[in-house]
Amino acid sequence: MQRSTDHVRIQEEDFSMEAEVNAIRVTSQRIGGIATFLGCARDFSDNGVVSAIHFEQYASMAETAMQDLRKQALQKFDIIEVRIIHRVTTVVAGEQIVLIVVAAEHRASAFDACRWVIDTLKQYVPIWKKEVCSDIPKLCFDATPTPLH
Amino acid sequence: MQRSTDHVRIQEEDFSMEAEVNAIRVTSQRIGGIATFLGCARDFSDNGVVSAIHFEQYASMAETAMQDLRKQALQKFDIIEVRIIHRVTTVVAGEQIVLIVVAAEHRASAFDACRWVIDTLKQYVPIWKKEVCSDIPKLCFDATPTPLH
Amino acid sequence: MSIQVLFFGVIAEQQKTKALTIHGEDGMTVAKVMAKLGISPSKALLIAVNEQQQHDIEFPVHDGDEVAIMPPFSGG
Amino acid sequence: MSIQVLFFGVIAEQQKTKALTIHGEDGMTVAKVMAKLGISPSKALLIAVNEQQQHDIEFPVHDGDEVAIMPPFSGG
Repeated sequence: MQRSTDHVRIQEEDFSMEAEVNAIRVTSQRIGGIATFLGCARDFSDNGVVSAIHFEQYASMAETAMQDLRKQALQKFDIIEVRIIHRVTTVVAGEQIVLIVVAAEHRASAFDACRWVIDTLKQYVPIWKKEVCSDIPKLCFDATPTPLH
Repeated sequence: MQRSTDHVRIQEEDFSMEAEVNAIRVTSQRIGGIATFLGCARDFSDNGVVSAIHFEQYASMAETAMQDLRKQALQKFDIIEVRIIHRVTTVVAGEQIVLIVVAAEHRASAFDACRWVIDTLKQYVPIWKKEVCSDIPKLCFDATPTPLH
Repeated sequence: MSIQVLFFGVIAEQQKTKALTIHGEDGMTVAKVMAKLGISPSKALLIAVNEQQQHDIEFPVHDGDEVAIMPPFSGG
Repeated sequence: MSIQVLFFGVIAEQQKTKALTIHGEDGMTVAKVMAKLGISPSKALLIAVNEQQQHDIEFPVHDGDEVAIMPPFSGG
């Protein structure tokens, strides 16, 4: 069971950026800078107009991968804390998808780590998006269709 | 008179990160990523333990410099919106000082612009901090004392 | 022995299922599991065995293992 | 002519005031304004004339101008 005190969460519900940032901010007065990245659902992609995005996960593996991502970030960068939240549900354009929060004594490390976490999450965590395109009658995939056979 | 709808503000009052981010988020469904930087008051510096930080500004020039900073960022980077808020008051350790919010279609531009804005703000906007150090009986300055005479 | 195979994203749609069980010899490779399912090896496919990503399709699987065949991740 | 001079941060503390008015010839340079105040030019000092930062202390000032003498900025 994931709780709002957990630094790594995959959840259906929306999240409050302020609550997530404050949860980290109050943990240490050594924090000089907090860099965040908030990913939102855009209303377009290479496939055309996007009316919604559905996210699917390989639940057990995704949870482990995100925990590992946090641990790697804490080892790799001179930072104090990292929080990673990813929604797995259907979101409409404008809605929040993913939030990375990195607190550090100095801003350079906070920025470096925040960017590394979101870049690496995309490569490393088994979550997939499927875009629902309103100008195409069928569902369309974000990723290049994978050749089978 | 500055209002919460203004993208550039220097103010005494604290701010709500979520309110500031949402004010930008609702303006465009083209936004795919929002990078933020939140600067907080640390409880230490090179001068020792810091119990509070007082900020002072050259008000008219600071306001113009921050507006100019926003315009430069919008020209220089492929981004949708920038918001810059700096408090000018006395803050205690743990409190919020400055917030940069950058919204873009793609995360790389959002990160680049956010980092550029906070780095440039420190060089470009006439605001000064004075640290109140609790282990030293007198006020101490963050900046190297400027030689006069 | 039996192996649980999981499909995700476009692979699940193409396989028309999210999971199935296959039977074979203990120690058979991931490549052989894929061959049994009629899936050609491809750099565009990601494989995990027991939730650990495996880049070598000659990786052997054993009774009770869980093999996931996945399209490129696209979260975030 | 008269020039309004503003001091900030540690400069204001050293000058024991935040603002004063000085008088002189029209077109006098920022360097001369500083000399009148007993402030030596220094790379650690920033200068603004009418809210525009000026890097050349030979910049001329005119009646009614506002000259700011500032320590390095330290906001953020």
